[in-house]
Amino acid sequence: MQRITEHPLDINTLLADTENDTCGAYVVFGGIVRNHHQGRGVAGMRYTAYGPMAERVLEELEQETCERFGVAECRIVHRIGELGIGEASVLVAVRSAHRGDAFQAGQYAIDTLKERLPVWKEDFYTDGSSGYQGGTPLATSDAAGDSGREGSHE
Amino acid sequence: MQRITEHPLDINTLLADTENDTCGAYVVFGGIVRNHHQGRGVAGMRYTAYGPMAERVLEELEQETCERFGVAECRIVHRIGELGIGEASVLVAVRSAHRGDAFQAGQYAIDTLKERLPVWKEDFYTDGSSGYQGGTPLATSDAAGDSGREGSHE
Amino acid sequence: MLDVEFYGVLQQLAGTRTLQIEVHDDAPTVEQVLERLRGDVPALSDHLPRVACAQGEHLVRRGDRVDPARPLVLLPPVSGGSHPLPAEAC
Amino acid sequence: MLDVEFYGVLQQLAGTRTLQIEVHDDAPTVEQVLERLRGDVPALSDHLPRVACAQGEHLVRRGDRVDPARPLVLLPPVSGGSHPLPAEAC
Repeated sequence: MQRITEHPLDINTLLADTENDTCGAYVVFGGIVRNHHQGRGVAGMRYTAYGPMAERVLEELEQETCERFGVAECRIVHRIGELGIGEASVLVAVRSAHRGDAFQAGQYAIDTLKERLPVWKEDFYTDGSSGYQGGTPLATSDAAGDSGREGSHE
Repeated sequence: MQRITEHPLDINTLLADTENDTCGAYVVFGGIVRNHHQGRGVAGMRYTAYGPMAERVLEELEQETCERFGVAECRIVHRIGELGIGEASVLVAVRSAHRGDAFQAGQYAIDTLKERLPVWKEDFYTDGSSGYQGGTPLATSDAAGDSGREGSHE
Repeated sequence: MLDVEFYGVLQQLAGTRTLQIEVHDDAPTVEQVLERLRGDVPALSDHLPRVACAQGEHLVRRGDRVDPARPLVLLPPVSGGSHPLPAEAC
Repeated sequence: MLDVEFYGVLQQLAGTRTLQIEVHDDAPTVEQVLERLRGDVPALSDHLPRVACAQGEHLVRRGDRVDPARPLVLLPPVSGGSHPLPAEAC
């Protein structure tokens, strides 16, 4: 599976890709399109990515997560294009010998993804309007490391 | 799905059973039969449960997990009978508005299951021997709360 | 007579899933039943401190009275999930 | 000439995905290109402090020299995963 893909994300594929008989635990995180955001009804959304960098960022994050938490397997996929309510925008799968490591590693992977992955989301609201969401400045911007996120742009 | 079942556990069923459009995150934990235990090769295992109490314990743990962490959905299933390497013995699914809650709630559910659920595992080793595994004394035993687990019985 | 049911390693040690034991009191305490078992099935005695007891869906404490109409269920330390060692393991 | 590519909200603000800008230096710094953009596309200027830049697979810093043979890519704050607010949210 490509890490950045326009196709629906499949948890079974992710688990098959990470099968490992030495592992007693897996943790899968799924990020799902919700029907509301900051009090407004959401009808759907569109994700775009800067592809050349996004694939590399996810591959490196998988390796970093495995090394940092001593887990055997980590696989991350992120969807782009238009998504409806209830669809998965991101899946993270971690497999490890012990469950505590798997939970920590899974949380690290999704937390870090949100700081590093060049992906942007545009909300389509139920009132017909749309807007790019604010987010986290990447590491080389002047604002990198600022505590506040910027607001939505509409 | 019954919470205690002899049938293979299905992550898709668990996710379908917990679908909730208000949730932006899910975490699924899977406990998997490993091919080794304390340095010995494992060929498979058998789980048995005290059924009348086990169903109730899981149902209460789901409710407790939702209330304690403010998560919208929690569903736990545990398999009994004979399992081969790589098969899931337990699945925990949590869905919540925010990801941090989902990770914490999932870990709490599996940690607490291991202290409360009347289920026992018997290992079948690759050398032909077998043995019940040690475990955690339940709350009303004299030894409840002792820090050490007992060893394996073979 | 009272039915006693064994689970997990206790089945192996007792060599049976159930046992009928004679009780003289109408409603003995859990502790009294366990004391009686200690004599009847010596192989269990090392394990009894780590054993919890249940009737139906609920755990009963050592001092609780046993309802002789229902089985007293003996539950050794539990090991659900996946492999439990070391302490952190699943 | 240097190709500049916009992503996310920057596309909307610039009204285009790519822009060609004239550069007088053979290899200007990222900062110099952004300064030039600030003049050419005033709608972007409030956003530039939070913009990161890349060439190919890698981020480049403000003081780095730009390779004029490849596009300079402008990346606004990222919002992968699911909804990000409050800070803890996914």
